Amino acid sequence: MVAKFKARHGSGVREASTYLGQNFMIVEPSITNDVLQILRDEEQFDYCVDITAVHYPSREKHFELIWILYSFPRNQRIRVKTMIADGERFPSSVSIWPTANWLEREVYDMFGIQFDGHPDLKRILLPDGWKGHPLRKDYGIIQQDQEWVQINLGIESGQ
Amino acid sequence: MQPVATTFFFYFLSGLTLASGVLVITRKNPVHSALALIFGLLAQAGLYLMLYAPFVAGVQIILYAGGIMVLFLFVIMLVNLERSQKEEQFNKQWLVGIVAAAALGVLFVLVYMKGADLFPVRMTLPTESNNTQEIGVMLYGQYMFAFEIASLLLLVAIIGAVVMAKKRI
Amino acid sequence: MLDYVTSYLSSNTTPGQAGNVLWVLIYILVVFGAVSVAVMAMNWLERKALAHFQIRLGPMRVGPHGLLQPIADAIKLLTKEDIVPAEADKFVFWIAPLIILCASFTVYIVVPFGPTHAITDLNIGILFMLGVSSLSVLGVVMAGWASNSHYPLIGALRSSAQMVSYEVAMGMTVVSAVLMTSLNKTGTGTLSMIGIVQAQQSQQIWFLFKFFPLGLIAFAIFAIAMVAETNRAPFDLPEAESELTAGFHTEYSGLRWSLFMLGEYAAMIAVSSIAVTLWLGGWLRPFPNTLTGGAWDLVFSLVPGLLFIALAVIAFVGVVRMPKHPYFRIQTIGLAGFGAVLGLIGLILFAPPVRDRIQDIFWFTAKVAGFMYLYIWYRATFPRYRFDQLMKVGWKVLLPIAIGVLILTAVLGVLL
Amino acid sequence: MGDQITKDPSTYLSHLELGEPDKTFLDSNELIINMGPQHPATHGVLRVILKLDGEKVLGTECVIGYLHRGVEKIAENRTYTMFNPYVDRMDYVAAVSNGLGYCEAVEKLLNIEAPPRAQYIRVILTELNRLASHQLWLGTHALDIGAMTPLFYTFRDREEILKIFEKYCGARLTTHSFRIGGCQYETYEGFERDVEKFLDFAPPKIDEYEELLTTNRIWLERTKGVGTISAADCKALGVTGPVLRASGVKWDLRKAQPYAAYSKFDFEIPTGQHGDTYDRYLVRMQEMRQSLRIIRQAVESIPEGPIMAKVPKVMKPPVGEIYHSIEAPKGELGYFIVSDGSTQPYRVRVRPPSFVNLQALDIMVRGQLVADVIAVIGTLDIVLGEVDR
Repeated sequence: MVAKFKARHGSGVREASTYLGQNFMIVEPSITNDVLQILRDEEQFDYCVDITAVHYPSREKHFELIWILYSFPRNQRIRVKTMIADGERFPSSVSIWPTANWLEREVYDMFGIQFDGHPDLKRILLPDGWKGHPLRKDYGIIQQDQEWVQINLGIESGQ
Repeated sequence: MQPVATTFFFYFLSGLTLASGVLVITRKNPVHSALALIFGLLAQAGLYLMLYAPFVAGVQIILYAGGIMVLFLFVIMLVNLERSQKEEQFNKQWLVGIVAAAALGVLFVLVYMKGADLFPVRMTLPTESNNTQEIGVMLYGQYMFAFEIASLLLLVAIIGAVVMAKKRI
Repeated sequence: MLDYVTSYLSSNTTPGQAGNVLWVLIYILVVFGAVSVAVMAMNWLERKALAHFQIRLGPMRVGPHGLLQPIADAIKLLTKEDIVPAEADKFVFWIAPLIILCASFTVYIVVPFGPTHAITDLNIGILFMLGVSSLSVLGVVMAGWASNSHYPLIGALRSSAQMVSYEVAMGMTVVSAVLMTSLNKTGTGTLSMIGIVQAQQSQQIWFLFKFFPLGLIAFAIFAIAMVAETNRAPFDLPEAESELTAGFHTEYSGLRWSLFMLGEYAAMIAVSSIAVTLWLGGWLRPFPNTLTGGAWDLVFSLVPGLLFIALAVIAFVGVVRMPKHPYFRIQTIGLAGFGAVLGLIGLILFAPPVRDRIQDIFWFTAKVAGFMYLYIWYRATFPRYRFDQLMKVGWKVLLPIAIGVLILTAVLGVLL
Repeated sequence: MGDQITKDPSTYLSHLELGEPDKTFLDSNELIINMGPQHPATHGVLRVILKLDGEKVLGTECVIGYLHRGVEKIAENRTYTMFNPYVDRMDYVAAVSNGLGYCEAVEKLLNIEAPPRAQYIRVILTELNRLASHQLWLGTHALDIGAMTPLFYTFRDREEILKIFEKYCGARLTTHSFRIGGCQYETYEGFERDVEKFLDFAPPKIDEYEELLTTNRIWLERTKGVGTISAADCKALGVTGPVLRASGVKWDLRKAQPYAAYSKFDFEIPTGQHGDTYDRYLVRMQEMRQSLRIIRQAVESIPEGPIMAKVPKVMKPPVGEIYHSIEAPKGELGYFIVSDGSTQPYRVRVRPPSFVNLQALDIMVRGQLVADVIAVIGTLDIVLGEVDR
């Protein structure tokens, strides 16, 4: 299966290997959406288990976006990963799997990654007026959005 | 069965009906006037009882007070009152009102003066026990035709209501 | 004056008919007092029975087995602050519970506890009852409107729509029952409650079993419509907590709210007494005609006394099983006292003069009590109808069957 | 309403895209009703904004996050073992399966295997917890629809399970009884007897629930055809667990990708046909019985042996990432753990089933009535601790 992708996208597919029995593919951000589309249509990965991101401040491209897919007919899982820089916008995969709606909203809420074409990209867990994206490494564990806390809760600080 | 203190009851009930009638028109709040109307209708039912027409009194309570007035209250509540209050009350026709009231007054006075010969002499006093049966017999006997026409009319009205609301369902 | 009082005792008609104002007042006091006590007892029974349905104990703390709980509730409600919502319509807000209360209590002047034990015997008994019970819809609508807030208004509109639509089905079944009365020799039916029961007596059959399936179906429809009429059990949508609307009596508190509850329970008892009179042969003892003869009469007359003795025995068993801890001492004494009172009543009921007088009243109340238990049973088992299903059942199911039963009864009436 | 998803998902997704309410002679004003966070029937702090046309629901929007505790951020500042108790606090109704998922994920990272006896104990406790979770679901779901009695029956029986947990690990709800590499405690000596006693006690009780509800006319009327969702929509929306199975998809992680000792037991996967509330009810009732079957097989064939694998005192898993998911009572609960070789995980991502299933609420409720919204929220069996994390 991986060979087929390599043939079609050549340089796009950087690496495809397995770790502890779980195969994953690292793909160029530009062609990720088509890869996902093909995965869904031809390879029958019809269930998008999860979309998440990991923040690597040390690398030049900070964020690693991860799609965990599962195919009912083949009972197989695959992870598609792509690296994008901070503040870079990324086409939304809501059109491929509707479940991506809330999952991407959460990634935006926690990491601040903008998704183009997402029908309603706004914070899902944190209050709308909140500033800052907690799951970034530079966001301290005890740090609170002082200003929001003072306005809405009227208390001095979050602690 | 000799009736008990009929005169007192008669004046009491008719006084109530009159009072509630006046209340209906003077109340600003439509719900209050609807309540006054219900009170008036109940007092009227009492009057029917005094005329030994319990069936009519029972129907009066069920139909008027229990059914129609509930629909009145429904309508009053569903139509939001602020809008209707703002519409300008067309009470410019004071003059027409007075003339009509005067004409009615004259009519009453004439009837009162003619008095006895307008009404049949003997007071109809059907015995209290078979009043309902009598009404039943008459309704389905002599006035069978009128009864059917009335029910037809009602049917048409119901169908009209359904058609009007049909788009809604 | 004295003969005025005794004159009624000789005549065998209801005080209302005898025109004896004094006795009418006495009867009214007795009946309304009895109904209020019944409402209190019903409140206690409902909480305990519902609890035992749901494998829990229900009120146990106030008095032995929670017997004083209704009194405690009453005191709580009386002392609670009576809030009136801000711009509520004072007059309408104040009068709504009164209308519901009057509507559900005036029904009792026609309820026949015995051939002579009714406050009065209007010859349009049933019609009067239905008419007055439909008045309580007004109270509901006014209560919802007067509390001037969005949700009670929706609740009020919903419950009044429900009551109005079930009234129609109820009316149809009542007519079919009245039709059955007209088959005795005299050929003319009667609307008066006592007349209906006497018709059942003379035709030697309860209307429940007359023209076999019809009576039963009409009774079943009435039973369902009756539950819906009083907003109870599966039809208690207006007060459904899990819904948005919280019912028309949300804004009421304290005494006014208790008036609503009183009105609701009184209406329940009233409506079930209509059902008992129409289909279950009011005050007739079971199998009045098949098991006739002195011996059976004696047996059936002993039943009330036996019942109270049995209750007393249950109370004493409760006393014995009460834990010996000093805290429970007062409760054991209370329960023992209660058991003694019950036993006493049982013994009095055995005395012959009391026995045959109490006969009618006992059988009537026993049947109504059966209905009360049915209400509680419904509440424990049935989930709640959705509003549109509720109306669908009302109009599309109950009403057609009721009309069908009515026509069939008429046809059979003519043929037989 | 059902299949518009797969046909052309983008139209579905214009946010709160609402059918034009039928403007008629009596123009009905749409109503925006806020079923607030403190609503009795929203199983915790979920706020649903309903757009109504009279009684019919045009569209819904869920506002969540009231119970957000930032579990994933905490994970990055705790060592692997220290994070274990946090996991129980997410889906507090089925805490044991959360713990199982997390422990197995980390064991995969460390490439160690829990000993067989530990795996059997884990299966028994997880299935008991699934039973308790379904019982709690049934009680509250029936209460929302108006039937008060089942609540007390289910809670009485759930008490038995919680007693077993309390005897085993001292806690009733958030048990934290599993450790990375096996189980914390050896089973107390009366464990098998208690479980067997429970296995005889439970089946007649489940029949009691069935007696109360399955053939109850009004229950049928309130649940049949309510909140239907087709299999295609479920897959597209990532809905898993009983909701997916009720729509006819025979998929259960315990069979598809067996973990712990599930491969050793045989049990069926109940499925429904129409995917409405009544089918979900039947599926979950059947699942309760299957869980009992699994527990019975597990207790009878529980092997002897150690209960803890050899695990280094300070865990430093090799650099890398894995995704491990188990079949929680609500659906597929997944853990995606990235480790950078230090004692603290670099990133822990939890894939909660309730969070994803809740997304299907909008499509299941559209066109239904207000009363059904509560019934559908109940049948989705969501727990807000898991939705908000």
